[in-house]
Amino acid sequence: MSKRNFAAVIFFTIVAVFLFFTALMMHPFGIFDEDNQPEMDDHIIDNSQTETGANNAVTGVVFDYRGFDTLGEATVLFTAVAGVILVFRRLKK
Amino acid sequence: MLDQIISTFETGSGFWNPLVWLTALVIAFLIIYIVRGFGKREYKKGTDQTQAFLSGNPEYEKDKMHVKANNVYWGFTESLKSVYNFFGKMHTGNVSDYVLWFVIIMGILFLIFGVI
Amino acid sequence: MNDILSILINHSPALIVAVPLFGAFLTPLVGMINDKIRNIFVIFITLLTGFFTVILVNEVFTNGIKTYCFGAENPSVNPVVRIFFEIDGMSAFMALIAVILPIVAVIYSWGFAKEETGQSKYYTLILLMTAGILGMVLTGDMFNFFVFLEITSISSAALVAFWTNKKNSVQAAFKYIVISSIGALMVLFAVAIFYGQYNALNMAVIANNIGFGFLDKIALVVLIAALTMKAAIAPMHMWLPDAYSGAPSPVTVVIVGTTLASLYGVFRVVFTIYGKQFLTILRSFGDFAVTPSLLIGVFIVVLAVLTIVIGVFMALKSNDFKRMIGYAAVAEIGYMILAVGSAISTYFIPTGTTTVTMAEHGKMALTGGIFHMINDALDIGLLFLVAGAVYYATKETSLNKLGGLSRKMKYTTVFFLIGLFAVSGLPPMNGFASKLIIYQSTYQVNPILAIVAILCSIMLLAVFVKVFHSAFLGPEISSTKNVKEVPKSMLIAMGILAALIIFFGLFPEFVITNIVEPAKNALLNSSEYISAILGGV
Amino acid sequence: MSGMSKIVKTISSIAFPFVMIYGLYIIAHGHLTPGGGFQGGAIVASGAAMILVSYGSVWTMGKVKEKKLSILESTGAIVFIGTAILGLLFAGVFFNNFLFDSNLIFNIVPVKGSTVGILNSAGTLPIMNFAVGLKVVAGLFAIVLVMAYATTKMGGGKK
Amino acid sequence: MMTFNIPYIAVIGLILVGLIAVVFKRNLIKIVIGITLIESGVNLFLITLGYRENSIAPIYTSSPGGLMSLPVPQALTLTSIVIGVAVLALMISFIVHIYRHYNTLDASKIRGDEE
Repeated sequence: MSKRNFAAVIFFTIVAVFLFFTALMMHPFGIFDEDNQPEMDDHIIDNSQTETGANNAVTGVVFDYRGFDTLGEATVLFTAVAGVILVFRRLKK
Repeated sequence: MLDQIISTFETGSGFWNPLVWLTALVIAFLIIYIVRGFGKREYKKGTDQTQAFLSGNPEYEKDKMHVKANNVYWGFTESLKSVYNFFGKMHTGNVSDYVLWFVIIMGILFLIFGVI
Repeated sequence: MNDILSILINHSPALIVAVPLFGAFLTPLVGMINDKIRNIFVIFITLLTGFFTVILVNEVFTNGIKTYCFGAENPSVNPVVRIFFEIDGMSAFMALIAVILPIVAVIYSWGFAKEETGQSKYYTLILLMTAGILGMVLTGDMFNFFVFLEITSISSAALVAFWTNKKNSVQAAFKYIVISSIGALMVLFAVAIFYGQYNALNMAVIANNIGFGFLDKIALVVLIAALTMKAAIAPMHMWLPDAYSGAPSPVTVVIVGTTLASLYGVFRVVFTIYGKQFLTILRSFGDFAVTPSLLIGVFIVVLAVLTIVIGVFMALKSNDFKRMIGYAAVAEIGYMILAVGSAISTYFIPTGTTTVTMAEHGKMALTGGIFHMINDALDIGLLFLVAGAVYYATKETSLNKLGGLSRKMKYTTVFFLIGLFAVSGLPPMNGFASKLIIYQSTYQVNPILAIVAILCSIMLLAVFVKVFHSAFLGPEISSTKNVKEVPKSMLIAMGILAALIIFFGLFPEFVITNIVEPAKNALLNSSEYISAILGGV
Repeated sequence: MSGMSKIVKTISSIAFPFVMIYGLYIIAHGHLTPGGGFQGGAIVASGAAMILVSYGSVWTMGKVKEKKLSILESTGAIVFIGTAILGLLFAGVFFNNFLFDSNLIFNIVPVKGSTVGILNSAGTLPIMNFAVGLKVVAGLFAIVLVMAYATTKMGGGKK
Repeated sequence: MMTFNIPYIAVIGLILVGLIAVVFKRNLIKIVIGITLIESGVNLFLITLGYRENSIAPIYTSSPGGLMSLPVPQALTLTSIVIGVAVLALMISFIVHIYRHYNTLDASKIRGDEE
């Protein structure tokens, strides 16, 4: 094993151990305790119909509550298209 | 506004004032101008005076006269060859290695924060 | 009239991002009419963005933190659901940097990119990059930060590969996008940890609830590692010389802004989000207590010294003009984080109180580090523009094939000299003031740091003297015989940066009191940042 | 790519309208049922990509220029950000849902709780859905088309 | 506690596999696949955070009623997926150009002039 791969294996082990501990320390999957209620999401579920008029709460989040993120996301797609067209353009006039 | 602009900047052991500096600059230029006045006035363009003198040898071509960037600081890089070899080895130009450095830094940070 | 102005000020946070985005969406359509109209349109858009930025910055510096909520006039803050923009002194300071660079780049591109194809897309992507950087520095929402981070990475990666016929550019672009997408994904991972723990995405809410448990540590580590990688801190800096030298020069100038914005992300995470937990005593050895501030500070300082040394040494050896400036840029980033790292390591609690403060020399170091950010953007930007001008005139960036340019390109040479003085910290340019502060304050933290900083600054001077000697001085060689001075628009762009450099250098006190101090105070005062959104906490 | 056999061409041209209608349905009902602009746009774009694969990139490039797709995409983006800016003009906040509970279109406020969805509700959301849908269709198809065409023209990697 | 966290462990495993692929694989396409694996891992992480036991999708249209799972992670994942597509498209087009210039996809041979 080369020196590089040796270092890589060692550090990957460290990172892996810590990340697995992260997984164990997260709140239990699918269970929300008394002191760990998802207040933001409950607010959205309760109010998405009256505040945005959308029956689909996810669409309510995507286009209303976090609409600015969606603008960013649309921009990312626009950027990628512009980038791909730029990269594959003809170089000579 | 104006006195705010030209106010003095102090760091504790040194200071900087634009007016002081400009005065110093003007004085320096005056001195340079005076020294320049001592120069000889017999210089003429287009005569032998403008030719470079290389112990009587003919001048090289212009391209050869110019010291290339490769040769500048040759002594420095030569004497610190070991350092440069180390740094050169670090810069492999391989994407995987770039990411590996990221993983290494992340691992070190995990160790620092996890152990202490 | 006053009404309109107050409305504009009120909505400037949204308009700063919306105007360049709208301009970017329109540019392909305008580009079909005429090249000239398109260029004027793009310059107009950047100037308009600049106008909004200036009124917003003025507002923030006079009236304190400004928040802007997207989608509702009176949003609920318990819980915070919508996206907020939160602009404090530091954000405003960064917005200033982020808006100067694109204006210069766009003006410069008029002459520089005249012969290229695909100009519409080129300008579109520059505007998108502008919007991305501005969004990154203004936002107060973690996920929004990630989205804008991706916008800047994607647009800048596409622009790095602008010259697809050069293999250097294409491979640099690939490396750059791999690095930035991994960095951004790791940021998203940390955001997900925050979300899972606090069920919040707003920075102020997270900062208010933050503890220093295991998961917070993990999130901190991941965020610091990912953002420092995007900010090109050694040993994760290798992509930077590649990307900077592969990209067209005006693009590089804007990419400097993206790097600084990532650095801003590091500061935001460390100072604001984890500001409350700086002095949790993790473990004590006798009288000596280990706190997060000490750990982060020392770690950043070590990396900073490494960054400065590696950057300077590699720059000295390099023979490619742009690559050399790229390594110099790495070293300059090292100076910033050297100052900021030593500032963090001096955090302490005065006896008898519970408020977190910083030692006086620490505050001075922070001032120096922040001041150096704008100086670095200007210096490195100017040097890259000069490199671009040399490339435009000679189609060459290798220093071995250049020589005697000062005979043909007088103005460019003057601009290069200004950049040389500025980047190596000689008076009367701007680098002098900030580096003086950095030397003096780091000397009080640890003398060795100041010594390394000064020696490397001298070496930086040597690096650019080498460039000056081999490219600009010397006899007129055959390959540079038919060189002409570059077009006016490029000279104007370089002139703007040079004028700013001289202004900042001549009047440092004015700049520090008016721009840098508010930014420093904003970083040190995380509780104000929190209470601006959540009300009196 | 020079296109595939006649069977594939025929079947994909028969299937394309159905794919498109399904995608449009997903877009139009984005605020009521699972889906939305992105998902529906991706469906329509994959239908277009099916046509591209079966007929070949050169033929498709002759029918649809990437410049037109670029215009279409810009239009979608402008409509999207324009709706957001209209929110600023009419309601005083960027990204405000100004059509919701107004007397224009898409103004019906749904009854709270489990209901049968009403298409004419949710304010600016359907408009944004359509804008994003248009953008995604044009964008994804442009990416696929440009890449396919360019790699066809370049050949297999020889300089 | 352990059994409840198996989804998270799987997600972390996916992220690690992606990172390992990026670091150890030499083919550029495989590196890109590694990045998409990391991305899927992070997306799955977001989605798993949004799950609530015995819950239905957060949509009111003829819903049976009851607890609803969290809508925000779903929206974030949607955003993140689209961003992933954009990054993927750009990376693949760079690879096309790299192959034209170098005639190889070996990561250790793709380097600039001065490295």
